[in-house]
Amino acid sequence: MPRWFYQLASPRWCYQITGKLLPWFAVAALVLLVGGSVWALAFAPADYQQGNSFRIIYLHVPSAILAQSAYMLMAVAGAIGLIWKMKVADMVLKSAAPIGASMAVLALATGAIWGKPTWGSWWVWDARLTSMLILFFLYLGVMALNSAIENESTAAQASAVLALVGLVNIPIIKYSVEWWNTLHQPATFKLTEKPAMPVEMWLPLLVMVIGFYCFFAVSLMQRLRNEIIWRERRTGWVRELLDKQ
Amino acid sequence: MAGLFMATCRREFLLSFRRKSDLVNPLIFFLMVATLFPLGVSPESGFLAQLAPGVVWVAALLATLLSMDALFRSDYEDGSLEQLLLSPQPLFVVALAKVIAHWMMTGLALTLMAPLLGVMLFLPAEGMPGLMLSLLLGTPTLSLIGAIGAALTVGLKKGGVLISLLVLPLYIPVLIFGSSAVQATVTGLPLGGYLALLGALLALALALAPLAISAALRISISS
Amino acid sequence: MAGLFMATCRREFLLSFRRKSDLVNPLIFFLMVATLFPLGVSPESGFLAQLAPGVVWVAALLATLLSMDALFRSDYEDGSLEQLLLSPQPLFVVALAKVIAHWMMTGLALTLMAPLLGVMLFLPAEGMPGLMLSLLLGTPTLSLIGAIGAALTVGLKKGGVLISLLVLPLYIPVLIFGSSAVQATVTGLPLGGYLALLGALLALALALAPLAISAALRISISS
Amino acid sequence: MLEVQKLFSERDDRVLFSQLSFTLNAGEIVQIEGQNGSGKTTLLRILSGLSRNYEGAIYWRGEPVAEVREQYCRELLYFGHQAGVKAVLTPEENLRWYAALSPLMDAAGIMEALQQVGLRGFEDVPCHSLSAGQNRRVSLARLYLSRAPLWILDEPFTAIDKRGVAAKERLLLEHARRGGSVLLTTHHELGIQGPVRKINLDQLAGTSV
Amino acid sequence: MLEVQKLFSERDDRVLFSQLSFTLNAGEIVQIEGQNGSGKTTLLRILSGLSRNYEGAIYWRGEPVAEVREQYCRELLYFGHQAGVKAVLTPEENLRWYAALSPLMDAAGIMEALQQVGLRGFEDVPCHSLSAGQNRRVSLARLYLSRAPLWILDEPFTAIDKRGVAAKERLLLEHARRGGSVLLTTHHELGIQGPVRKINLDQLAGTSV
Amino acid sequence: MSFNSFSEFLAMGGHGLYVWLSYGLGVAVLAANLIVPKLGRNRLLAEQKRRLRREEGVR
Ligand code: HEM
Ligand SMILES: Nc1ncnc2c1ncn2[C@@H]1O[C@H](COP(=O)(O)OP(=O)(O)OP(=O)(O)O)[C@@H](O)[C@H]1O
Ligand SMILES: Nc1ncnc2c1ncn2[C@@H]1O[C@H](COP(=O)(O)OP(=O)(O)OP(=O)(O)O)[C@@H](O)[C@H]1O
Ligand SMILES: [Mg+2]
Ligand SMILES: [Mg+2]
Repeated sequence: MPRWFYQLASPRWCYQITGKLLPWFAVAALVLLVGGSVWALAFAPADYQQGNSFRIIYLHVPSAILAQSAYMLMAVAGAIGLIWKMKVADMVLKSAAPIGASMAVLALATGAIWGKPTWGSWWVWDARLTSMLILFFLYLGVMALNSAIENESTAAQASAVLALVGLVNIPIIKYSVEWWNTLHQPATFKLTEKPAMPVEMWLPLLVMVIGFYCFFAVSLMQRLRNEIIWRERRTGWVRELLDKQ
Repeated sequence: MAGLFMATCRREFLLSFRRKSDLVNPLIFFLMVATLFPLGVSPESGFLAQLAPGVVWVAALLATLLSMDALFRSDYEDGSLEQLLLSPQPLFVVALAKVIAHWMMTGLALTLMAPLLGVMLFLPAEGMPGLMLSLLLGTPTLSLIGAIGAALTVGLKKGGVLISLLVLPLYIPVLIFGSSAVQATVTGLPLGGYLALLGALLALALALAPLAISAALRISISS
Repeated sequence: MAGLFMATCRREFLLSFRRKSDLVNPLIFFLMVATLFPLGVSPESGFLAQLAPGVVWVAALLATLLSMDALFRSDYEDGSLEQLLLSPQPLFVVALAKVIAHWMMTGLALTLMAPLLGVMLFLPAEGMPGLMLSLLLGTPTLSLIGAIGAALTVGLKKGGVLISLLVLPLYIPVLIFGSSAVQATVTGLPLGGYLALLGALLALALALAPLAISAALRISISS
Repeated sequence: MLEVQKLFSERDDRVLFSQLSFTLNAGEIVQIEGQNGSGKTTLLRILSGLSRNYEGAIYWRGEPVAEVREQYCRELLYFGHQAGVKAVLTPEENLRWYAALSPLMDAAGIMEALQQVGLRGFEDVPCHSLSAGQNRRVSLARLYLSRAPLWILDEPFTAIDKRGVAAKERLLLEHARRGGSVLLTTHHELGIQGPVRKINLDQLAGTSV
Repeated sequence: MLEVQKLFSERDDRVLFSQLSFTLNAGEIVQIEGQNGSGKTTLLRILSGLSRNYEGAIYWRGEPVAEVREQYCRELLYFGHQAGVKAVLTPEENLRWYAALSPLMDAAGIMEALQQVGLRGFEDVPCHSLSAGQNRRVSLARLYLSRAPLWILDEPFTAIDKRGVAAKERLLLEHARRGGSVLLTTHHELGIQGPVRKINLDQLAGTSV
Repeated sequence: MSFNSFSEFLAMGGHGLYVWLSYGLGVAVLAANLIVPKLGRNRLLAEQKRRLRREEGVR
């Protein structure tokens, strides 16, 4: 194991390093998101089929991607926490869940809003939509379990087990749902296949995706720092920190 | 270890036969769904036949899910679970024994009862083998996954039935493959592929779930 | 007496909010059914729309039924029920308060959530008022009848879920009138008649059930 | 106040007691003794009106209890094997509901009662985070709140520490002094100096006192 | 045999004990004392390995318990607040399963053990028709069956009648004589004449013995 | 710039409601993700400081 891994295990070190990183990510997120949105809303060309409703993609896809990545991160953190008993990993797991869930909500909501003009209905039982809904349920499960168990370390370990079980299942769910859908229902509604988008369309998308990742980092670090203070509230360094403020 | 496995199975059977409710409940639920559907939705045979594969599978899934919470709860409440965790024998053996016993009294019973539901919902006779085979392969997976949820939530004073929320998303692949298998047999398509998938899921669950269950039990109790 | 009624309601709410599971469970069950149906049966909107009134009503009925068993069980197990029976105040007041609190947290919540299910199952928008009105009038009856079953079975060590068997036949009229009401609104027929019938059932249940519940509780405990 | 005549009860064909007769007067403490399984709990449940599994007659202030049921319930405080404490409620919330149940209990004294049973500082902790003894104490706090003259207590001292037991014993004595009466079972040797009478079910089954 | 070093535990920000160190030797009986809520149960659950809510070190025969977990579980008999008796099973069926769980318990002696705890004649009655004390006795019968050297008992005498308590005390003493060791809590005044040592959590929180 | 006027920009070719609703939601979700931890931090710090003061008071 490299040295940074052990350092990461120290909540104190983690608190300090995130304190240093946070402003940079915040600035990056702000610039990318604001710039990306303006670009997306005002400058990117309208889709020849869907017109301007297409601009929802710049929120929809980043949030959908992030919802999936956040789950991955959560499960990895859970595994580390279970195997190496690393407290910080537990805290990352707990902090990532609500952000991921909110991203899933955003993806679902923007998708639903987008669906109304394009498909004429708020909701269809399409494979992707369904699997996103299930991912959202998985998040809810982890969060609910975490909040239902009072003891912090028990809660963290239990959620870690659940997140891992969920991780094993995600590919199965995705696969099954896609397969189910193609079986039952011919492709009346299909999300636009990976489109040969013109550069001026996907470049802002890329900006937005990176911006969302930076934003995720910011929010995660904020929550993580709160969590560190709470869990380490008895230690000397937190005491000093509190005294200083 | 084999002795412990058998002893645990025997105990679970005894408990169920004494309590009866555990034994009969899922079956009654299953039957209830089959009775309520024609009453609530439509008594028309053609329409019901279309519904039947899905309804039977949804009913089996819900019946299993609802019976899961009790798997470890009474052991937790009367202190047997503590004793179990303090046994020098590997925990996953007991966990597996409990799940298997549970399955025999819910999943297997449901499978055996399924043709009755099929008839009540006018499922075409060709669908029956697919229905029973898919349930036979699918319900053990449901029990195994459900037991993980039950183990994770057993220590909770509040929010006991989180379990549905935790487990349901994980059940969905089984539901999809299972009901598709039945539909395939009804329409005369081959169902080997679906059964293979259900079998693969079962193998995966059999390999991983007992470990997850025992880890979850230790975690739940340790607070 | 009014004080006792309010105090009991307050306690039940507190208990539910603390335990959460009692509160959220029926709702989750309700939602689950709405998600599982499209997955298990068919995701096609036209087909689902036909099913919707019946499925929502069956789901509401099952959600209520499954939540009934807990109504007196925890009070029985921790000894509060004995204390209740030894209170000099009329038992039916407390029983009624418990049922009403229970209804607010299941039936009423289900009613409020029903439109969401309607959307997920593609129930035409015209059906919504009928759905909500019929649930609003029907679910209290379900709670009242269910409570009688719960009271009769609370003392049983074995065979707890007799309750489904006892209660289900009594639920069927409510189910039939309720789902017919929704179907009527969807097809544009008047639904006043159905609502009147549901209302009459409710009035009858409100008048008789509290007495039956308190008698049943005394009998269950006295063994 | 409470008079029992020729009480008979059996369980699973085993006679627990028969021809059991005694009177409980105001200001008296009666301890029911007996081995495990001798029928103490059964007797107390019968006397409190919870169980109807008996033959014989029970009078309250001279009238059959069945006829003065409401009156009897008003004047009775029963404490059973199960403490009747809701795990997810706090001690205060638990007691508040008991105060609503019974007219002879006043909600105003709850804090005071919790103080008396040593749960000050735990008023707002959910009972599932209390220890075994603390949970029993929550229910015992009802004794401090109640003004009911007749107390029927089934092993009230279970899981209570020594100091707690001594305090409860003083409370019983004081209750008797004020003219109340107490019927209790306990396997503990009572340290009360006062009007304590014992009824032993092991010896007395089948006879009358 | 069992050595505890600098054990620390807190619940809800309240320190129950810290710097608690003691050794339990073969042939010794140690009674943990303390008021209700002082942390006795918490301590026993930690020592038995059920709870991980602690800091400090626990050694079994010189090695950290976490590393010899299986061995430790084999040699341990734990009796908790909850008796672990299934209400719908009979005493015999209950014990039979316990015998399957633990290699150091032999099923052959079950009838004998039930006789010892005074449940002869009740072997085939479902436990929900037994009295409170009889239910506890079912679980206590494990003490007669087990050959485990370390017994950790949390209030084993609850609800047991006087004769039963005396018998259990003799049993503990005999276990110690045979080289076993016992760690127990009870609010009851132990009548054992022998190697009993007391650890009081009220006084000892924060210090070492 | 793919719009000629601000009102055209707002109208989004008839899909204004959907687009702006989405972006509004997006802003709301992102803002919530910043504000909730921020408020949490304030509360946490205040609570812990109060606790420290209390404990010092006891000592
Ligand atoms: C509630 C409704 C919806 C949900 C839950 C949803 C969910 C998703 C998900 C999970 C992705 C995958 C993101 C990734 O990993 O790359 C995605 C991508 C996408 N969605 Fe949606 N979607 C919804 C509605 C819509 C609608 C109505 C449209 C447009 C007609 C749409 C268009 C797209 C496009 C163009 C992509 C990008 C495809 C790609 O890059 O692979 N979505 N959506
Ligand atoms: N699950 C829990 N969560 C939080 N706190 C708890 C929990 N269980 C116990 N406590 C607290 O820990 C303290 C010690 O409890 P414990 O059960 O160890 O006491 P005890 O010494 O066994 O008392 P008793 O004599 O009543 O059995 C109590 O003050 C209680 O409030
Ligand atoms: N629900 C029941 N059904 C059948 N028999 C019962 C039931 N409850 C108790 N008994 C039997 O009645 C007898 C008396 O039980 P009871 O609970 O009154 O004893 P007890 O004197 O209170 O004992 P303990 O000191 O253990 O509390 C016991 O032998 C028991 O087997
Ligand atoms: Mg008793
Ligand atoms: Mg204790």
